[in-house]
Amino acid sequence: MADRERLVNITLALIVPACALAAYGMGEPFYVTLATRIAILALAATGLNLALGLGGLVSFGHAAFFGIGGYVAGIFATHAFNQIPLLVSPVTLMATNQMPVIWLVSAVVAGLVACLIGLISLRTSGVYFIMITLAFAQMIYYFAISWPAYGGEDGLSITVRNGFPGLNTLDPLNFFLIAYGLLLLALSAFSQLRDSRFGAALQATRQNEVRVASIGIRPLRIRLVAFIISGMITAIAGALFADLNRFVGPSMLSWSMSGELIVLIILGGTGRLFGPVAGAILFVLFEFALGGLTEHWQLFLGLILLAVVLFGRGGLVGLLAGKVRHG
Amino acid sequence: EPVKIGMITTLSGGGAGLGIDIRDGFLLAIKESGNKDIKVIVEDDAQKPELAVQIADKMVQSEKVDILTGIVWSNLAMAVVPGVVGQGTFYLSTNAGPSALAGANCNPNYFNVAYQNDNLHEAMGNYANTANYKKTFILAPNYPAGTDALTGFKRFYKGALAGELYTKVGQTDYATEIAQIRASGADSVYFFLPGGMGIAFMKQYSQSGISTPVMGPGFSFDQDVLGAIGDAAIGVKNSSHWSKDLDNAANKKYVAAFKAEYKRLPSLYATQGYDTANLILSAVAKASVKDKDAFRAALKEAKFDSVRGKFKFGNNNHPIQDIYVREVIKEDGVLTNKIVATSFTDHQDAYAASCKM
Amino acid sequence: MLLELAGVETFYGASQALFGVDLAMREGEAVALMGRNGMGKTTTIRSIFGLSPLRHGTVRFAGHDISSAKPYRIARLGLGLVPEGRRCFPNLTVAENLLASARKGFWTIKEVNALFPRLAERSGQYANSLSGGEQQMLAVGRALMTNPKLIVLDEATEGLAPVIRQEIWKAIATLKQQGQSILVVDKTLSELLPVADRCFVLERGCTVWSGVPTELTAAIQDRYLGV
Amino acid sequence: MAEPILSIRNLCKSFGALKATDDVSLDLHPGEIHALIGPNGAGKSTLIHQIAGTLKHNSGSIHFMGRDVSALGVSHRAQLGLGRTFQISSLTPEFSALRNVMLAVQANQGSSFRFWKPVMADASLKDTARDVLDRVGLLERADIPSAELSHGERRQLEIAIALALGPKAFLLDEPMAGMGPEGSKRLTAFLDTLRHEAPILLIEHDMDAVFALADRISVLVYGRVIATGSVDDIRRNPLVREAYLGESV
Amino acid sequence: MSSALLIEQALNGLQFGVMLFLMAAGLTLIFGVMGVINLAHGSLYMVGAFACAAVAAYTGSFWLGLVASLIAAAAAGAIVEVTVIRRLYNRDHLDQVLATFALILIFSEGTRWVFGSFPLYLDIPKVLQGAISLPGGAQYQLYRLAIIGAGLVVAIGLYLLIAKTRLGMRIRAGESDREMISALGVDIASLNTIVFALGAALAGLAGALVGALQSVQVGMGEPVLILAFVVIVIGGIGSIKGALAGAILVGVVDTMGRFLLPQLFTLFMQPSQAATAGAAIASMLIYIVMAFILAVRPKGLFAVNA
Ligand SMILES: Nc1ncnc2c1ncn2[C@@H]1O[C@H](COP(=O)(O)OP(=O)(O)OP(=O)(O)O)[C@@H](O)[C@H]1O
Ligand SMILES: Nc1ncnc2c1ncn2[C@@H]1O[C@H](COP(=O)(O)OP(=O)(O)OP(=O)(O)O)[C@@H](O)[C@H]1O
Ligand SMILES: [Mg+2]
Ligand SMILES: [Mg+2]
Repeated sequence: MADRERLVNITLALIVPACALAAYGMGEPFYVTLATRIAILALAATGLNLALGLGGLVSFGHAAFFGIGGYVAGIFATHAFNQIPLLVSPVTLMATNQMPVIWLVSAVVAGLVACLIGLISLRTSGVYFIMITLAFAQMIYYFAISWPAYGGEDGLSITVRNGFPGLNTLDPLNFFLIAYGLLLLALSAFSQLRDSRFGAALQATRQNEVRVASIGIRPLRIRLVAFIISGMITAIAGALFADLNRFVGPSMLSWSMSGELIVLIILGGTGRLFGPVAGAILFVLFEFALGGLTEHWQLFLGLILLAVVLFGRGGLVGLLAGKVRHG
Repeated sequence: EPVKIGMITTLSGGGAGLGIDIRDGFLLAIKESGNKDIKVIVEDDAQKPELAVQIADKMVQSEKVDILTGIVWSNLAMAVVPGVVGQGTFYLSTNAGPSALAGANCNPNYFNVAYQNDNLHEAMGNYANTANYKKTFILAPNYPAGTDALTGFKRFYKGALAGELYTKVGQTDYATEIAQIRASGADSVYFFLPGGMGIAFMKQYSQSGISTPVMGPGFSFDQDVLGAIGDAAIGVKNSSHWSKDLDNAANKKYVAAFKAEYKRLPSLYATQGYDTANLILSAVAKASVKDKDAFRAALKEAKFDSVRGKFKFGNNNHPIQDIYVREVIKEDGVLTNKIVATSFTDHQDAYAASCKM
Repeated sequence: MLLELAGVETFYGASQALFGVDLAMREGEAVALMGRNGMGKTTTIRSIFGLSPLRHGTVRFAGHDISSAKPYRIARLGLGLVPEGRRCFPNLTVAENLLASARKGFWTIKEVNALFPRLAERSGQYANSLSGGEQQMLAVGRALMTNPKLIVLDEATEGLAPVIRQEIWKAIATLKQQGQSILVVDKTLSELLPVADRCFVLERGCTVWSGVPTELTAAIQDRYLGV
Repeated sequence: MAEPILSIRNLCKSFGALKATDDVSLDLHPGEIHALIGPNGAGKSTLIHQIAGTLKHNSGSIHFMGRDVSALGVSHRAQLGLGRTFQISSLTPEFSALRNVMLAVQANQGSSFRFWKPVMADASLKDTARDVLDRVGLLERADIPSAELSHGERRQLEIAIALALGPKAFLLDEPMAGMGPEGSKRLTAFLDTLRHEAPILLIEHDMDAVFALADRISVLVYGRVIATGSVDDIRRNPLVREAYLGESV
Repeated sequence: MSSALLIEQALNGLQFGVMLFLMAAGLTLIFGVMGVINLAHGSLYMVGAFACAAVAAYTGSFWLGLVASLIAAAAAGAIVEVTVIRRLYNRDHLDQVLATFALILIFSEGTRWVFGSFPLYLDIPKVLQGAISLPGGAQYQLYRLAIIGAGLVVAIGLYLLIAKTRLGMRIRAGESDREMISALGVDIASLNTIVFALGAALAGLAGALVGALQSVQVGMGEPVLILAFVVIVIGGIGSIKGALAGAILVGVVDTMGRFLLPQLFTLFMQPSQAATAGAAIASMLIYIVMAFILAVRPKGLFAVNA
């Protein structure tokens, strides 16, 4: 079983860059962009998978972190482009358009926000948790819509994609490699974390919180740390997503974005290492392939998703690799 | 070599009616022209900016379209247009006219064939003076197009405001706002609530027992929504740069053809689609789309039979056009509009001056 | 025969738990099902009720083949279950737990309250706030309220105080006298054997011994029950 | 006598009008098994919940190893060395028996905030856990997910988890429940040796086990301790016979 | 600001609350009591509104439309339960999320396919048109009063059904342990279909009633969905009382927030800035309230024992 899952994972890991390289070779930059989109969404969902898949924390508000990352990228890019300092008092702070700095800032801001949201939300559980995370995301969403400084509902255009030392981010392949590299990093961190002591405690907390507390592990701390890490990863994905689209807007913060991230995970296989990757591939391809066919493409997308839930237990990875055995 | 046009518009979800009208108007013009060298690719953006960007990338990079067009919503336009025109592709707006693209960020490859977002509201502000309103209550959703709308209205309106309200985007219940209107002692109401918001507002307003007259931009009283509002809309004044009863040959032919083709009356969105297609056709006849400078000049000339009568571009590639005041009437059992006044002639938007082009 | 199992084999997913269980009992009998931990007693009961459908073999009850019937149909034929681990409905009050699945017959809330006065005192309390023993009483009462032809008790005295346990065994004896058929799994042989008319012993998912209690020699007990 | 490890004074807890714990005081000394018996609903489990911290008491005090633990949370008390089992098994269902125990060993060793090293490659966890499973006789079933264990096996796993915590005191809520005759016998013998590792507060309805093991017995009825004493005292106490033991013993 | 206006706004808040309850009522049943996360609730609401509008347009009678909305939504609900939901009871809640998310797409596009892309016309029935004068000089719309009535009837009916009937007990029992209740002889599968259809019918009813006040269009269900979840969660999942209380709280807070916040902000801001800033906070307000309530009472106002 485990070997089969490994095989599926390796295939999934190779298929995306292989397609991207092939497309690049054939002079079809758009397909490289599509692969980049897959990698970025998979990265965002990998972040969520940590909270949702391992920790059972069904956050319906991860768009908040995704959007925060996006806005950090957007705001930095705008300020850097227009040479307007981010802050004038107490110190003058110039913006940079270097991605690593932007990622760091995204992660830190999202981490702080996640810490705040988590401290309040994690007192609840189950559906209440779903809804309270949604509530926080909605607050940020409405704030972004009605906050005129950075475009409100219209969002913020990124005139020139942010840069990365030594690479030309305007080149689709270079940008893809950045996104994919980050995805691989996140996946290996996810896998390491899942098998670690922390991962064991996190997964146990999902299954039986009282039991975990009774052996002397504080469930709240475990969950909070997981939630924060999760939000940080998703935020980095958000920064990349904004750079990919050269645009960030409140729709990145909307509840349907949160929903889409959840859907990606379930589609691919909840809690599975490569679930988000499989989910992102499926979702983006469906959306892309169906969109051109008929104006009623969403109907067919719905039917396909439905078929996947009904007949493919455990998402795509579950379908290919079978049930998980928990060591 | 055929001219490739990519159309990104909203064909699914709640806002689909607008996109469908744009598409239908556009395709009607192409069909009428009989020009076989034009290839139009239509895709649905589902009113999501990210999806619109993805489709735009595909059309530009993979399908190698020469011209993009079709977007309904300002926020989608803001996401798509800067990138597209930056890559040297032409973008012709069939509806959205955000101020950001009219002023400092104007671009020679970006043409707006519809209006600048403030225009219709400005026209209504101007009309409110003519109608001698002294105390108007104004409301709009709390987002950029909403604040632009009220700013536009106030730019020309000379009376006092009985109140100014910003509602929640997507709000469906307006009892609170209506109560405030009642209490304010306003002599008129101006609202900008696009789509379902406006329908809900009008239905509820008409049931509230208030008789204060209502005004709105054409969006809220056009063919796509009038049926849903029902008789409550009769008599309402609204502004538009086009009307079904505009007296010119092109318009008569267009209205009849649209009715024959689609079994319904055209809306202003359909009209914008139709005019955009005709503009492109006129330019294609004059210059090759591959010769960007020549083609751009041909577009800018705007020598085509606009159903609006006269049409020309200002320095910022936004229209200079007449804006009318219409009144909702019932004609042969169908709700529609007739022109009752002209608010502006040769009106240009307020941002043109800051466009360095 | 009231209940008859022949060659029952049951799986949990891919792992087999029963390898051939045979059991037969007549109306009015009290039958004990015995075996060590993990030998398949609960699984046998789940198979009877259709909760863990069998893959091979047959189960017949009161003249019907119920091998592949739906649980609720099986129950309506007159089978009442007191499950292992109580499984009271936590979000229902005591009275609601009793009423939810009640069917017409001798047993009513009044009778159950008479049998377990403790439940009468707790009638409006949610089941998840009951003590373990109270939940156990509730589970027995709930099964009785369906007025079954055959009541099946899976470790129904687990966690009960000795006095109550004696009450339950007395109740079982009374039920039996009234002609109620009973299938019971229990760990305390000293209490179980006096009421049982017949015993079946399971070992690794198979019926390995059956007979009347007096034949259950020390040797057999030692071998299969570890006493 | 030595200082008690666990000392409860005048503990009270009510649920609405119901006094589930009514002025209870009791001690647990090193090396002893202190049995707590009483009718169903007497408040035994409620008492354990309050000691472990899953329920907050209304008044009174709980001292553990000389320290007032009243204000501490569940996990904090567990870290100090309170090892408890649940009356109704409470396990991590997807984890195998082994991983259930490994988690307890991990908690006992201290940090759960280690993000890198895989637990399954961690011999210090695995070997200790296997030893513990062996002690309760569950080693054979180590790799079965706990949801798939039979009821009796789950009860054994409960005890294994408490053991793995290496606690300073055990709080065992009906450990014999669900065990067959063989299991009960073995467990009785096992607890007999366990008391030397840490004292045990033992709730049990299995009187054979209680009488065989207990150094002292407290009897709880309607939340009150009505008697405390040696096995013989309790056996002879007419009140206890009426309220709890019945005619059986 | 006159006190009459304040009273009218309070009444508006109450009315909006009851309307929210009506929209959430079906969800309370399906989600709160049966424990199924049904994201397609808004779609059933839309189905009701479209059925009502279509039949009302065809027959000229709003009331026939109302009947049609009940039938159409109940039928849609029953079909959904039998073909989709039934297979998911024993699965992770997340599978229900994905499946019902898919259903939203199917319902929305299916409806658009059948009815086209333009909003439909649905008006208030003749007898309920117009406003009546309330003591104190305020005017109040008759139809809104009727909605309050309908909401309260539904609330009481649901409460009795869930709390007092055998059916209600079985539904709740099935939510906590399906296997056990069926082993006790209850045909929980059919029962769930019935309950699901009933919940759907309530959604359809709300769609029709509220549709007459709003725009009947594709996508009208989605905002309702979120609001309905908010209402139920604030009240405490599974509690009818809680849902009603939650709905009224949300209704009053939202209404008063929209009304008062911009005025409050004028105290220290320029009017037009105050208008937008006030509106911004007002649009976040119910979420702020929800987060606050859940932070203090993690299981909602009327937490049901579970
Ligand atoms: N849900 C399950 N999934 C997989 N295997 C299971 C499951 N439940 C029980 N088993 C296995 O089936 C076998 C028989 O279990 P069963 O519960 O029937 O035993 P039992 O005789 O009732 O034991 P006990 O006396 O401990 O209750 C055991 O090996 C157990 O591990
Ligand atoms: N949350 C609660 N709300 C109301 N009453 C409760 C609650 N928890 C427990 N009780 C009541 O408190 C009493 C004591 O319960 P407890 O579980 O401590 O009993 P016990 O002595 O362990 O009984 P048993 O031997 O049956 O397990 C019971 O009557 C029970 O119904
Ligand atoms: Mg068993
Ligand atoms: Mg107890």
